[in-house]
Amino acid sequence: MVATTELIYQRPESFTDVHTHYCPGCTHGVAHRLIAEVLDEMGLRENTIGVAPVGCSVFAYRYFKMDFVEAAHGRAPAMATGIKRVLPNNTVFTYQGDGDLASIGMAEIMHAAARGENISVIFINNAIYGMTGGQMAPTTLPGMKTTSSPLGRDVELAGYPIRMSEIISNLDGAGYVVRRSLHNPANIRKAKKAIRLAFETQQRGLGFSMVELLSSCPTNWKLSAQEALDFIAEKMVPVFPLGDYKVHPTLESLKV
Amino acid sequence: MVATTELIYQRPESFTDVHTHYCPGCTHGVAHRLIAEVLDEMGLRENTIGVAPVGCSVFAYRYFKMDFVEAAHGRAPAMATGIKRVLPNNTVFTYQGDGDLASIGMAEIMHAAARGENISVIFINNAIYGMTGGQMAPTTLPGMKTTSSPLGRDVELAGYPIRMSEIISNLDGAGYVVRRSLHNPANIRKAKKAIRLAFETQQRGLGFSMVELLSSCPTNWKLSAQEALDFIAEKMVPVFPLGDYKVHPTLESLKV
Amino acid sequence: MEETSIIISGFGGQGTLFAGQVLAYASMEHGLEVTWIPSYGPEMRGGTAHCTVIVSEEPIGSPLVRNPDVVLALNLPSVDKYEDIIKENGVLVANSSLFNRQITRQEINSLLIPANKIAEEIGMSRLGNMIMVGAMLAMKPILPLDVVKKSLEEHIPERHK
Amino acid sequence: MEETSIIISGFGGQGTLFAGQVLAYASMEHGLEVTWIPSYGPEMRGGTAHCTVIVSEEPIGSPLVRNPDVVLALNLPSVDKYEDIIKENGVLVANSSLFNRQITRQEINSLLIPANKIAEEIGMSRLGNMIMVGAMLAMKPILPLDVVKKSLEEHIPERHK
Amino acid sequence: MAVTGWIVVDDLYCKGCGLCIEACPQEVLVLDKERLTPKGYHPAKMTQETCTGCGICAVVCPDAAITVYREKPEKVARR
Amino acid sequence: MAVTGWIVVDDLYCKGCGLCIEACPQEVLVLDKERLTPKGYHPAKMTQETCTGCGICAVVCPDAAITVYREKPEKVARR
Amino acid sequence: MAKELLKGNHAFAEAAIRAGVEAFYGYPITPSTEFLEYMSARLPELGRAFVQAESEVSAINMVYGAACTGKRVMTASSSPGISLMMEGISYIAGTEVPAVVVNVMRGGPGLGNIAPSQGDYYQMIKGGGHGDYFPIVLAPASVQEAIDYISLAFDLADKYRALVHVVVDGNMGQMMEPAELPPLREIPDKVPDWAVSGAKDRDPNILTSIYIDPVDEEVTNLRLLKRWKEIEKNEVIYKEYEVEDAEVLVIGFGTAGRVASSAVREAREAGIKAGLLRPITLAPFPADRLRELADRVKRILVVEMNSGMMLDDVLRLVKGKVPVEFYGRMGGMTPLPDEIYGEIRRVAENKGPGAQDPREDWIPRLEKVIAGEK
Amino acid sequence: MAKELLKGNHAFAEAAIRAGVEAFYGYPITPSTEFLEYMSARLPELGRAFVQAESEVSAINMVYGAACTGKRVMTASSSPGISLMMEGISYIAGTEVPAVVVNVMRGGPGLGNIAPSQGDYYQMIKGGGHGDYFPIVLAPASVQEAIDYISLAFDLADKYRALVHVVVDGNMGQMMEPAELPPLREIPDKVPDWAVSGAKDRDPNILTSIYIDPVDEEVTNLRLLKRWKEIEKNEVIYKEYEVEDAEVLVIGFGTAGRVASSAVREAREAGIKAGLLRPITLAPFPADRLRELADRVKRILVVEMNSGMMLDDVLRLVKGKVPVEFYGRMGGMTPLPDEIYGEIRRVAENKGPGAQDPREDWIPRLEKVIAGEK
Ligand SMILES: Cc1ncc(C[n+]2csc(CCOP(=O)(O)OP(=O)(O)O)c2C)c(N)n1
Ligand SMILES: Cc1ncc(C[n+]2csc(CCOP(=O)(O)OP(=O)(O)O)c2C)c(N)n1
Ligand code: SF4
Ligand code: SF4
Ligand code: SF4
Ligand code: SF4
Repeated sequence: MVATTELIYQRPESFTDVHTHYCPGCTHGVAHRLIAEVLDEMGLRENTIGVAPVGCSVFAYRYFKMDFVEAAHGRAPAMATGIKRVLPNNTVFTYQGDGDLASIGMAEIMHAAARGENISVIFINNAIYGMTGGQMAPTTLPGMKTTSSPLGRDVELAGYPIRMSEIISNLDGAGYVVRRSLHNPANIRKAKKAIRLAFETQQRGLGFSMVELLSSCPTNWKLSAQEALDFIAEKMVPVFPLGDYKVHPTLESLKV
Repeated sequence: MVATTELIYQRPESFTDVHTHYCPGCTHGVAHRLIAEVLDEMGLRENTIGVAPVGCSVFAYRYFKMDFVEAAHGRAPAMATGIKRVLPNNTVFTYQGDGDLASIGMAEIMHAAARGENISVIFINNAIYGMTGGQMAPTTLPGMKTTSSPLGRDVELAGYPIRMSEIISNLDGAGYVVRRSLHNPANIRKAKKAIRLAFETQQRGLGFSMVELLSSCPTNWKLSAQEALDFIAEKMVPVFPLGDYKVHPTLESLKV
Repeated sequence: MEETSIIISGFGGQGTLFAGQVLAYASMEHGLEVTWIPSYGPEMRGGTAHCTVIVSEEPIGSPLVRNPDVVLALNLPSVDKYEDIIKENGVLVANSSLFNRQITRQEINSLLIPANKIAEEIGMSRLGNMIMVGAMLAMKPILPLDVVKKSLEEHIPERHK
Repeated sequence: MEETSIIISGFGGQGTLFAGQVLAYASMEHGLEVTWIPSYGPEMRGGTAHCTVIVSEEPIGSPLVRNPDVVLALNLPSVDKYEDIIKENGVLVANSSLFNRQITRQEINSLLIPANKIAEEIGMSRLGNMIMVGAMLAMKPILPLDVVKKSLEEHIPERHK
Repeated sequence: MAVTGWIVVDDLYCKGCGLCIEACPQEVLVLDKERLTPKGYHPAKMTQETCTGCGICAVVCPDAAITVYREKPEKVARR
Repeated sequence: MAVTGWIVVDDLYCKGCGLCIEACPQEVLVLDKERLTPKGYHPAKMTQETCTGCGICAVVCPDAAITVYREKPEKVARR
Repeated sequence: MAKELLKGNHAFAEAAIRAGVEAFYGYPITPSTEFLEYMSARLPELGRAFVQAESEVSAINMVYGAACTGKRVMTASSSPGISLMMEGISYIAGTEVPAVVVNVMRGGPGLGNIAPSQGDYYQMIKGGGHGDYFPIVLAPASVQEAIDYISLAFDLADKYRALVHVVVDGNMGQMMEPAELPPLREIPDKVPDWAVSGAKDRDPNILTSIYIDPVDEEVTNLRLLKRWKEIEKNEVIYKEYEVEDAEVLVIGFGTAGRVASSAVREAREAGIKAGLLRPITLAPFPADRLRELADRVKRILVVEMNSGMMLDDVLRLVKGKVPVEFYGRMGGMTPLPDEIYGEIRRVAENKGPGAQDPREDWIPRLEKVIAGEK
Repeated sequence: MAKELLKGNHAFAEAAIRAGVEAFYGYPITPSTEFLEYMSARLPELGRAFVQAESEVSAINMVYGAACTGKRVMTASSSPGISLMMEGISYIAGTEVPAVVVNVMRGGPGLGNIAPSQGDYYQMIKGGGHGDYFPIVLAPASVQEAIDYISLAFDLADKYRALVHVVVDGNMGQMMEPAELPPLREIPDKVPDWAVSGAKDRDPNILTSIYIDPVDEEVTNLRLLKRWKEIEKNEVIYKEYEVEDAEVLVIGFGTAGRVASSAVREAREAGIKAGLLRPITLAPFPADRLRELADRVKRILVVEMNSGMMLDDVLRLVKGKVPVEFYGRMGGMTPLPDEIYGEIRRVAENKGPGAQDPREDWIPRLEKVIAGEK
């Protein structure tokens, strides 16, 4: 009897060979990996144009082996619209944090969805502003301490967390809007499937697609990488329920 | 037997003696009147600060006998926030059109609601940009002809109408969010009651309040004043269902 | 012929801007330099609308003028507004259908015509503005009538035919 | 004493910025002019953090310097980066716990000390940075040791006590 | 005896949009084609005595141009 | 005979975050305290032979630092 | 083609279409709205991209996106809308992608009014956005010029991967004049090698304005600056009237310059040796030409529809060689020929040294004018 | 009070609090974020208003609102964030309400980087917003100066119902220096008569920037301009070092000016007659003082952390009386004393006429410097 060696997993094609600047254990990296894997599987790398945000993922373009542009803070959906309208046959996606998408970029994301722009949005919800050093985000949990809510978010003064997936699912232009989490293997697998469906939505011209991903920020949460994942499971999921908020009928039939 | 004369209705105290610049039959005027009547009844005129938008109601401050500021296009909720936070005991309201509130001002209205700002918003939805001469609004009906959708709004290219009340009711900071219409006496009476409740919400510090009013634009719809009211009833109400989208429990008990 | 400046003024619905455009088209057809500039802004503001037309053989510098050579006043507010600023020996054509007062300035050539009435009589109630233009040309023949007629026919909106 | 410029450099977690602040506080207490300026920006970028401290008897112009009088290098990258730019006859104190190479420049006064090791020995593993400061002061007594000690005690974060 | 009422339309505000005319359940209102307001509109006016003073015209008027009165019978108080 | 697998951790990418270690159902991973990567981290490494090649470590790795292999028994095809 | 009677905003829009614009992203605002309205009708029928954005902030970022694809793209707005574009404009400049922005200027500051103005000169020329960048700024003065220079704007944008502003005032956007449109240009189907289009059979293209290491940013700033110096050498455009023997040199751009030409003609008829320099490229400014003229003329009169903005550039270049005077109208007022003629007469007779800041003498004069018009 | 060792951004924020700021509305951005963070902790405990707005657009409009109540209000941001505020800033100026805006400048254009820069000079001084308005601009160069001038900023804002910008670069925001804070001021409870507060026992107050009739807008523009002329007369502030007998006059503001002071000292030690003029009010610019000095010195060297912006104002005022040279670092680079000292030496020896545009000689010199630093 001979034995053959099977390659179970290797680094995706759509990645460059660059060491990322993300903090150890930050699940921005997982989100990146899933996007790269999906684009590999769909064979879209050479057709794709990514739009990087301003946020910790500002350098995303260093890590993906594909054309990329760098948007102004919050404006990625507008920039993606500008691109997609003149290059309708390209795959265009934005990658945005919660400050970028839900705070300064609220108008742009809402209207991109309302217009039914055929773009895919990967929305990283880590309940905080990572890049600038841990200020409050619109998604920050009530009572959560940040550098701009030092006593914990006081909902009376600073308001309540915004649930973007629920809100955007109200817009008729949206074809696929779901929330997933990156805190363990099972959820990571579900997240990947969702990202696949988002790009399938775009491929089929079914309108705007967004995958909201609950993601960790060990550094600004001041937790270890693993503790941060537990924080997602225990603290974030209850406030941001995982689930499908809008799924275009055509997609339901789809097997991926 | 003698008879006494009873005064059934007269022009509200909170109005100035100025002839408005609105087109004949435009229900901006009705909305103005209802606000003035409510402020009269609640005795709030001397305590109120209004925030006028950029839109046909840009000159609202000429018609209300109270302190007023004029906001930048879409930013009335931010301006109102700035005022209310330093004058918490004053009554602060914004008056905004659909271009102002739902298009350029999307981020500001969403976040004012999310923060639960104790302000009241009167939102005039007339499905069009009046002041600038009849361009498409986010609320323009599918297929509706405007000067920037000359062949009728093509939802594939220009997207779908945005239903703000439904969307804002998703925000935990919102205390009172309803949609009413100004197309006939019965609905006008309901609208007034809603405006009253919006200000009651603010008085009681129950958070953000908004009354969306379906309103006419005979000029840019190119209809007579009465035809325009019929257009609201027949064409707009089906797309923008009237109703209560969020009512703070404390208000339900309230008798006005 | 040297530069002639014309202001046409009236209520929103009276077709003042269109009348000016007809003159502008005609001037162009006739090989003259011309500029047309409206009072702009949200129509809904109501009140009077006016436009300034400058016709000349040379390139036109300013499209605006302080003291016009000619004024077509389609309503009373327009007469009130422009009577005093018309150039010496200038022309004022006023629509007497909408008011009844005398023109006070003597040294200008003024003409009162019941434009609405005439227009209704000839069954073209919407063309009061053109009646005024015709009258003006009679007094100050800056353009051949037929050229203006032609440009009217070419540019009049379907719904008015 | 004329102006002395000090750069303290190391990995993010090594307390380089704090060490500089302790010097700055001490200088102020001692009645000297002082500026402290960090390399700033999102910590998460990782890599080395450094700060520049300038101590002087006169008002300080530039808070930045090209060729520092003194460098405290808490890790190898810092030694590599600064060894060459130290001023002639300047001082280099390097933390030999994190590397083992020689200092090549001869005309500067260099001192290699196993700061981490020493710190652990005296049971204050977090204070390797201060060990370096102490060593520096021994070589270049710009401030009395007790003044620095005092400012350390006053400003050290609770959790480090 | 039937309650009777009447309205006063203020020329300063009325724009002759006609909404009150459409709304009036008694159909007692018309636009006064004889008169022009200072702003150049034909204002609304009452034509008959059958106004009940219900105030619906005032409810729909965009320009708060209407004041509504009603006459109410009443016993004379005894000395 | 049990299917066996193994992984290769790329020093260029690994940041020693330890998530793979927590995730591995076989608990065959640890951080290599002896070694530092060029970026100055202690990388993950395998300690035992009981890796099943399930790939879970790779699923959780934020830095795509892990390559997973599995050995599969197989009949020799007859001539 | 024959001349047609064209409305400014419509003509500008059609000119852009003829020049091969493939996308227009904008938001309505008086007095530039007809520009957007025209595009909303024409572009879809040509199969090109039109989006009425939710705001000017969004519009300029859509432009930014399309600019990264190397396609010809533009927006048009008016003063307050342009202010909202400042961040995006700075990004476009920093990323070195070509784009054309039309500003139909109105009275300001703030909401101001919708009347014609030139009060955005600083904003458009000096860079209202953050950081060191250098937009090319064209200021046509007739519908025909606007048609011609909007085409040029796209060529310059592509040639230098630069941001090009076309500034006109409300008069220009609203007026009708006979003008001739160029034929519809072929849209080139080759993509510039720097543009994003999908990294097929080539390395990825990255377009960004971030240079986190100051050393790299400085190199970028230097590249932009040197490119600008090139532009200053190559692209200056201006029109002159009667400057040969002029003693009084009038300088004005756009409508102000055009109205001034009537006044200069009148002055010449009255025997005053007046001449006009009308810059068409406000940036790069016709600096060399102005320096030459400053050596020849006796006095300079700057005429603007603002409080004296181009005036600063003139003062910087004239270096006190001759007295510089100023006449401006503000807030949406357009100066009329007789006003400027009066100023020319006054300047021709004035032998005084001229104030350190010419606006100091002008303020009381303007106050008189305003009182007179009341 | 005794001196404390204070971090720039924290000191600025505390200074504003001591000066009686009643509301801070802002949005995080490096390198000004600590300003907001500090306010988020301090203001609520004082019962004053703090809101982290959803964006800078919203933040400036919140400031606009609070400014209309006559209370002291401010925001702080950095370059890209400031660009987003341009519309709101123009509205504030047009409505004539007092407000203070702090810009901790970083490298640009676009996203650029977070390193210290002075590349927003044009934007802050010439008005990056639309229309004719005139902000007061203060440029402190030490933590102590920043503390002092932030208090002054509020006083000037109230005195003139004006917009006051305080510009510093990233260095200033991040550095620590010993400095003394003033005592906490009483907050006056009387409301200015123009402010909105509810129309009780008085006619309504209306605050707006719309003047739909150009005649009214022009009167407003004139009022703003005349007020500005007042400010130019009354509020100029600058610092000087060794200018008495100076032959080489160095001009720089903020960090560049401060670094230059070291270089000037060095030059003096080397026997070069160098002096420094450091404007603290960039607007109003110390024009008269510069004109005087220009009559005395032999040569001028302008030093900035940008591509030569204040340089234009210097050239305009010097009017070619003496050659003006330029040395700048860009993109987040801070010039060091030895560089500037080298420039002073060079300038002291240079007898040439100086280029029309001093930047032309500078570009190749900078290229050498960059090459050398590599
Ligand atoms: C106009 C503007 N405002 C503010 C900033 C500063 N800034 C950069 S990233 C960021 C927020 C980042 O948070 P998030 O979007 O949640 O992404 P994360 O870093 O958490 O991944 C901010 C406020 C900026 N670059 N531009
Ligand atoms: C920044 C900016 N962009 C655009 C405009 C032009 N503008 C004025 S009002 C308006 C929209 C008005 O429509 P809406 O808000 O629906 O109010 P309405 O006039 O219909 O009552 C626009 C686009 C402006 N004044 N400022
Ligand atoms: S700061 Fe937070 S979000 Fe940013 S890279 Fe580090 S862990 Fe990830
Ligand atoms: S344009 Fe429309 S919205 Fe505006 S006043 Fe006229 S009818 Fe009313
Ligand atoms: S998860 Fe990846 S990065 Fe983290 S320790 Fe394991 S291999 Fe290294
Ligand atoms: S493949 Fe499975 S068993 Fe092997 S190391 Fe990874 S997680 Fe553990």
